[in-house]
Amino acid sequence: MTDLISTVVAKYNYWIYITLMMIGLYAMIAKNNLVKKIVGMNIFQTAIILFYVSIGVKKGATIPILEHAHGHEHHVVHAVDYINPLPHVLMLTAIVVGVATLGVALALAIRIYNNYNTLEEDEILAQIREK
Amino acid sequence: MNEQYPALLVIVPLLSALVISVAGWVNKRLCFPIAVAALSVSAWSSVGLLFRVLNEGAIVYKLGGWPPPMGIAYYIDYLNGLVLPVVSIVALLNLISSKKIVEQQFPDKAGPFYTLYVLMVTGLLGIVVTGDAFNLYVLLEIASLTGYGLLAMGEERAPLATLNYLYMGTIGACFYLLGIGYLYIVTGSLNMVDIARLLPPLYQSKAVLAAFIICMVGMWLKMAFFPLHAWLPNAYTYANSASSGLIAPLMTKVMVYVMIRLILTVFTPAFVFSTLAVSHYIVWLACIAIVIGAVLALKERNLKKMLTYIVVAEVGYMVGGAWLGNRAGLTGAVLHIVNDALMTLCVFLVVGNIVYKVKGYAFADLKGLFSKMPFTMGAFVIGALSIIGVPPTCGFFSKWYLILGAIQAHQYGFMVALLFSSLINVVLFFRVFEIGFYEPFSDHEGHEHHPAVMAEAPLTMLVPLYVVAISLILVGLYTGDIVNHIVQFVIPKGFM
Amino acid sequence: MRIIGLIIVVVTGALLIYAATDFPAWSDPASPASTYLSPYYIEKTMEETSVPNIVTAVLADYRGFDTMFETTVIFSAGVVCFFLLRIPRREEPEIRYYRHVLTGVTIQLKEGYKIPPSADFERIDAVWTPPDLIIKTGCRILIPFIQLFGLYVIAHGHHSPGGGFQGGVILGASIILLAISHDLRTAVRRMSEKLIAILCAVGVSIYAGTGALCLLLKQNFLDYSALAGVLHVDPITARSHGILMVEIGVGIAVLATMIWIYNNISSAGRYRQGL
Amino acid sequence: METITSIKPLLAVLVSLLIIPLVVVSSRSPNVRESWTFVAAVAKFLIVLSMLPVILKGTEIVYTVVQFMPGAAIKFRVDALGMLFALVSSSLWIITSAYSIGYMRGLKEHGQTRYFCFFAICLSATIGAAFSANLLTLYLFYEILSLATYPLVTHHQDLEARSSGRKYLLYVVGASIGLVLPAMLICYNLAGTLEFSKNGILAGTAASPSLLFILLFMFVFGFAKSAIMPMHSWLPAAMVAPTPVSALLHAVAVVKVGVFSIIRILTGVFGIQLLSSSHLGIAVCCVAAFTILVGSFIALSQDGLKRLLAFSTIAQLSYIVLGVALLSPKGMTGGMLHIAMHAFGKITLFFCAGAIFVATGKKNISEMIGIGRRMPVTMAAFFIASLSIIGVPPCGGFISKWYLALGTLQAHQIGFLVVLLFSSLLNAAYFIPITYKAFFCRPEDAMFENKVQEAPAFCVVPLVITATISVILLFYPQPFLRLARMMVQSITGA
Repeated sequence: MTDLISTVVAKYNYWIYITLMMIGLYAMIAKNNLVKKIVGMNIFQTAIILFYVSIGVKKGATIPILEHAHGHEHHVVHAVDYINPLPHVLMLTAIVVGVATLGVALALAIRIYNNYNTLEEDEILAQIREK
Repeated sequence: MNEQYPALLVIVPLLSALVISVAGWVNKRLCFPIAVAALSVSAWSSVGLLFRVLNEGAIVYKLGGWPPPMGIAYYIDYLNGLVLPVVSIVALLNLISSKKIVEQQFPDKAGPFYTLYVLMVTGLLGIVVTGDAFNLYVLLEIASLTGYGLLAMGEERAPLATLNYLYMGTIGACFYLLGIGYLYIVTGSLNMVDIARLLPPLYQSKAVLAAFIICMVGMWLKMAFFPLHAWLPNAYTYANSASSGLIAPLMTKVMVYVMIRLILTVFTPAFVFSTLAVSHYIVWLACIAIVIGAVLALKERNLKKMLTYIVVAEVGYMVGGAWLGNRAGLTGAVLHIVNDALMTLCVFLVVGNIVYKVKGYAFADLKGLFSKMPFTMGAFVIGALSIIGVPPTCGFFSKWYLILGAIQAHQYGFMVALLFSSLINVVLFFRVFEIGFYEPFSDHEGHEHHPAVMAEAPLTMLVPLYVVAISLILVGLYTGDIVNHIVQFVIPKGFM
Repeated sequence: MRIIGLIIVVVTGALLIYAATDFPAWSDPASPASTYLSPYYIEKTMEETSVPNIVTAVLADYRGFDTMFETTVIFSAGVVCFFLLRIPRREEPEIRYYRHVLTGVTIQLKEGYKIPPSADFERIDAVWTPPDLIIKTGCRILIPFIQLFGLYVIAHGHHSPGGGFQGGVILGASIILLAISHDLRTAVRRMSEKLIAILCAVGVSIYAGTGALCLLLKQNFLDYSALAGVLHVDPITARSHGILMVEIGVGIAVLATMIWIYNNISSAGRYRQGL
Repeated sequence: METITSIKPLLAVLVSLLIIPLVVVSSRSPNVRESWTFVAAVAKFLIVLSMLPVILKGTEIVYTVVQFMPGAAIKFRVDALGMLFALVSSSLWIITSAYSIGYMRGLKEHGQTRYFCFFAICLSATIGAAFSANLLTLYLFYEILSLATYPLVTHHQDLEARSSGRKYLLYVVGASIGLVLPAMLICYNLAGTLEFSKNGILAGTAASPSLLFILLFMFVFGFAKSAIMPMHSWLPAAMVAPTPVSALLHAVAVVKVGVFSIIRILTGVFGIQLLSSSHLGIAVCCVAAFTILVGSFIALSQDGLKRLLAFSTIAQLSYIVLGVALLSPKGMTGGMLHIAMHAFGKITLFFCAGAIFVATGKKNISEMIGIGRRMPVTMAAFFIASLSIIGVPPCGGFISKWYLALGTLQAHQIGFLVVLLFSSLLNAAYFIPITYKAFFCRPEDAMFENKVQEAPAFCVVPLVITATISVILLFYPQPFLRLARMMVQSITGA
């Protein structure tokens, strides 16, 4: 039992990201309002960003900016002192992608609103069926 | 310059897209020629690359000069060497055809349209050429975002259909990203070849299994593989024909390429077909995809939507072929990427011509088209025959390999599904031919001359169409060479 | 739909949880991710690129190609929003409203008439509401500092958290703040649509152009060490300078695109008053 | 067997395709357009003829166009059987072209350019099928032929044409994709090649008898152009086509390609050893015999002349299949010879039906009483040709029937001899009354308006020619008999 609890605690970052991601996914599938779906999509993407960033963490390490950089050329850099920079780099990209997708999604939502005067999916579908 | 082909392939369209976007503010008429020039360079480089691969074998191009896995590398072997020219040439042909459509439908926005078009091609080419799993994700997003923009410009229903596509596409891409994250967490690498090198001891790991499943589901979402296909028909149907002519032939095919790349290079067949041993189920799923696609297409009374369901069925062909897990099936799947891109382009160009002239694509709009637009319909017949799978068009030969693979793998269900879909395709296309050919009905015995008023599409639309139509036959006739010199080497040695 | 959603969520979640049991624990220094590539970056960045901020070095150099496309992603989002939303200016006659800036008097002109642009009159929409004076003034004071900070973030990306994206967003936010606190017309008067659109392309071009320059200098694409001859420095410092160049490009692109997206979305492509 | 490589087979196939652009370009001046068709027809015939001496010497002509994979290529091989078939169809194309001009112009049909174009494609495909060296090539030309015939069958573009066209496609294309294609692939998987060989490519493979049985019938029914029951009903439906189409395609080219394909399957894919050792030949014979009898019976009850001819064709095609499936040398000779004999006879009958239609607009037998007095030449030719189909001297049909009968005896299958003889009686029963009524019954007064005369010369001359050839073939059945014998010799090795 304690084993299980310690595993659960040791990996808490994964549980958080999974929960968030599923909240987002559920919103995207089940919500009726198009903007709520977009919000769900953003939560979904952010959960993945959280996942990646949490991979980079290293116990006892600091942010990946070298101390004593210029002027201390002979200073030895130990990898254990700095957290993994790669996930941060990747997530910078993912954030940008998220923003871009959000922008495009909102633009589409505006177009839809102009066409149908609503953003509720069932109302839009009803309007399409009427035509 | 020869050794810079991999970079030129992607960089030239990228820079040109930027130039086009500026040119759109200066002089709109400059946009189209720049776009054509850019894609011509891409096409030229991709063909050059293919010949280099044929002569020298796989090529690695280190971007930024950093050796992989530290930096990002382009990795070109026979598989993407074959797919690259297809992507660039299909894009180029459709671009030429789209000139008139843009002039007719949104002349004010020619600048952003061509910008997005060329960017999308950049993204697709980048996906195919890259050897880095994360770089693939970024390019995937470029191709997707620009694709959303292009598709949403269409009829009234286009934005909603595209928004649905955007939701699905984002989930798909995010799943892929998550899968890559899983691989990263267990291997620490992002380079495809490097991951493959590090993976074998981890084949039993749950994380690798989950990574594989997530990546596959993500790709299936993006390629509209049954039962994840629901977004595709509407999104492609309501879009303007210039965009659907680019996206319908290429997007799903490039995603199939990514799937095959993941199976062959990243996870390796040893893991996918031996350790997992789920290929039977996937092939059955593909059978269902083919049958459902065919049946849904049968239900449509609308040419473009019917074609989109055929695209769904064709995805089933390729996924099934790849998952048969034998040499013939995989050959068929790879060959079908090429062939299906060409045939889908052919029929969507036809739809473009029809929409350009008739302003509609419902069955009712097709009446008397054989006398109105005989050349367009002639090409349509060739494209349709290829989709049906009549020799000597190329569609026959990929079907040939797929069925052969099914027989060798004792997957007779897949064989039956393929034949069923061919038969349904006969019905589908001849129904369209009938409308174009018979209606409006002549009097009995048909001695009366129809007042056949020719209203054929302009030459800039017909020439690309005929290039594709003829290439359907030529590719069919040279199937033997393509298989012997290229596809054969795609499949790892020792693979049955 | 809810039940389907629930089923999908439960199945997916179960798969992810199942996989997570095989993952290394949080902040485990011995995890493959921390031991395979990252030590190389941490230990070699300084000697190979002369940039202390490892994230910047990896972002703009080792994986610079990713970042170029990342910039392209944001650029394409800008173009997509413009493509979808922008309603092209039509010369259709319409009723126009003008406000005399000094007196606050609003006048309505009949269809087809307009007042030539002048400092005395500003054009307004029918739904125009006067911006709050406190907010207006407060923002006006804040904006220069925001912009200065944005420039700092871009320039200091080599040594501290920051870089082109962050700085670009801050710069873009300053203009967006102007649009929110005043109205969109004011912001567009400061940065016209054409300028923004061209800046977007220019920003990405700086990045891709730097890469292409390396290619012309007989190195691989984005291999900044090729710039050493042009800049008259050693190849390692050239890399550092190359990173700065592309960061500036990224900054410009992000700045312009953020504004462009905001302008199009907030006014639904009409470029009137905005939010 | 000696072989030489020559591009001639490819030329023979391509020559009619090459004139299509010319036909399209000259669509505004019909005379020029039709002369192109003649040029192609004559050129094709001459090319085929120029290969004849080589073939008669016992040499085969081979030409590989393109190789797709080991054992599967587009490849031509001209052997005696292919030569026989090619000779028949290319020579009859010349005559049909002339007849088409008379018929189409006589009826002022629309879309004549389209008509001549697709006719040319059909002939290319027919010759291609005749010269195919392997199953893949055969399948290719078979499919092209199916599709190119569609616009001809549905030439009138009315509702009836549409429903007939649907039936045609359903049977012919549906069966070839649904049955032949998988069967071919299974063969390829078993044997690793699709090249026709003397002993059959399936001989010596690990196929179980039940699999062989299934494969054989997938082929026999899959090649639905041969109209073996129950795959026959497209043929009567296809009679909505203009008569020259019915004449050349549905009496000669298309249906014979079906039968020809089955012969290739029996002799080249399965091989007679395998067929006789596994008793599969008898099974095919039974199906063919059934088709012969039922086809003849249905023909008895038909009033539409073209429909009657269609059912007669269904029965006659099965003679060919029966003869070959008997697997006895005489029977096979008779079967192959019947390709030629039936072709000349049946095309004459169709020409006559068309000529009557052009001259009077009548389609039904009951309306043709006394027509022999108005159109004596046509009806005389009709009589001669029907004698040939029945199989009585002085017509060529007699020889092939004779060989077929001998073949049944040689194979010790008396039952099939009875079928043959009984069917001949039935043939007589439905053909003789037509002639009798045409000549010896007095027409009711209102039957024909004013003066009905013979059809235009372009219609009459061709049918006289073919009727004459039918007679000549009895006395001089060369080179067809020699070709058939050579083919049988090479298959049986006797």
